[in-house]
Amino acid sequence: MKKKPDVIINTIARLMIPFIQMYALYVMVGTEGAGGGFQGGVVFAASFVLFVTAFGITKGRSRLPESWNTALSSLGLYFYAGIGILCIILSLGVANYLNYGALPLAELIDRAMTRGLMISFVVEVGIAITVMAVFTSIFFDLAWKPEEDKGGEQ
Amino acid sequence: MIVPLDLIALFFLVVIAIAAITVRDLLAAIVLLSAYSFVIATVWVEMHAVDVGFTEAAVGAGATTAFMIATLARTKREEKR
Amino acid sequence: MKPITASAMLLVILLGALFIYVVEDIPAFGDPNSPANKWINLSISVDTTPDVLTGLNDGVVPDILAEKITDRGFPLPRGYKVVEEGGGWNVLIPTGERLYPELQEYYFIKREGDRLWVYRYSVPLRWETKCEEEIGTPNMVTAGLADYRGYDTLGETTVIFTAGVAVILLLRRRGKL
Amino acid sequence: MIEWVVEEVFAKYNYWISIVLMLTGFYAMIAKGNLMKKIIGLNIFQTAIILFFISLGDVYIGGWGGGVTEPIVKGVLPWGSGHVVEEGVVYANPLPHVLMLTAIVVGAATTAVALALVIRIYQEYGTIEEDEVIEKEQGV
Repeated sequence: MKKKPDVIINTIARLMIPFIQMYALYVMVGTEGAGGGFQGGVVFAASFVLFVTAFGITKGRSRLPESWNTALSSLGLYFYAGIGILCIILSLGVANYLNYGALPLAELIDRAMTRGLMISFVVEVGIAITVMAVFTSIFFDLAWKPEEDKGGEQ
Repeated sequence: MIVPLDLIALFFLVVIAIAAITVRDLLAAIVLLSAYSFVIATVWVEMHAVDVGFTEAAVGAGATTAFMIATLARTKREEKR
Repeated sequence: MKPITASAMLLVILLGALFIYVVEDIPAFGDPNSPANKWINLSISVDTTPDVLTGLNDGVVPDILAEKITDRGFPLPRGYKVVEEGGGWNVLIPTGERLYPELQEYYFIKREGDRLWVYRYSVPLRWETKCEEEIGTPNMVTAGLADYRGYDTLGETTVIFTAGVAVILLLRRRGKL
Repeated sequence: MIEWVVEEVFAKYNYWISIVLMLTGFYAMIAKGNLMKKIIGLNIFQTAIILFFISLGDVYIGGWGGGVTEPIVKGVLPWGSGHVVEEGVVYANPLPHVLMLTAIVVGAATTAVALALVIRIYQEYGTIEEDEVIEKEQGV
């Protein structure tokens, strides 16, 4: 079914979406307050839900293509698992998996600071990317009616 | 925790839960579940679990409701009987 | 009433009785002095067992202390040395220096008169006092999520990824990906 | 008698409410025929268990809020320059928070998988009522 675009909804969505995404970035990076990767990723996915609600699903899919979505959902997991393997490699096998304090960065600055930096800028961002991509993908798959799809339907 | 606020919120929680599984219209049930998530997020923030309340408000009341409404758009809205 | 409703009611009533029976034994929540929120202490008399102190000074865990600790179901300290500190505290620290965890201050021993008190940190107390200087974030929940229980969170992220793949496999019925 | 009621019944009100919610969700999962109602019951069950765990982690000293704070260290310098936890401040137990934080997100993901299964069942049978699905399965 084809709906006519609503001016109020479109304008409000255009106004809201950048602020929602900025808030999501604020939540996901940084460890000073409440929040973290899970919450930031879900709030970021909520901005795409708002986009789909306002502008329709085909336009939303063209903004965030499936190939991007598939790549991002595994990229975040690779961030997280890769920093764990990097801890083993860069400490020459001394440290355990996911032991951020053993990275060579800890010799330059404080060890606690290294762990905090790794948590807030690698681990949380990795979690947030995975959660954002997976939740967006799930929402698109659940909301996409096959009769609206033109190409490739069997 | 603040005991009177806690008691009021938990009482509303039970009422909303029973209403959500009793009501015939599935869209109304989903919206009641969203309200349930918000009330329980309030309860958790007031129990000093800020992160859990934040997560529940984002995931339970936001994402799960969106998923369920998207599912309802592709299935039937009315429950039988 | 349909038979499914009746059986569900019966099951709910039985389960409710079981839960009420269980909750009757759980202590009331919110007690700041409960064992989960404080340290637990065991007392040993020095006069009746004088070999405790000599054993501690030699750097081995005495038998009576090990017995007391294992009776409570706690993990046994092994390979420890005793460090003298001010205020009558002897702090047990593991001898093997590991990168992680940095300071495992699980057991404290304090002498008061003729009795020897053995304290053990509860998990939240250790968490609250050491989290800031170990990890450098003020938010204890984030520290626990990403560092102390990092394997757990990695597994949860994998579960979310798997859920996304499962939804794709169930619902995507188009030719091209 | 009054003391017993106050100490045993009223002081554990979170547990009782948690049990009531748990049984509500359990009843919905068994007795309701609609699959969406079953998923709603599953969500209520999950939140009831999380409520139980968060209640275990809370600390109550007295008064309105009474000196207990969230597990976030207050007033620190950036990057933890030897700051020690203030004396006399009681924090809520952060361990149940960590466990339940991941449990909520994973619960949402499993709910999404369940909804995808509901959609597939509707595509196959044209209904999401349990007994009609069984009828069609036996009829065909």
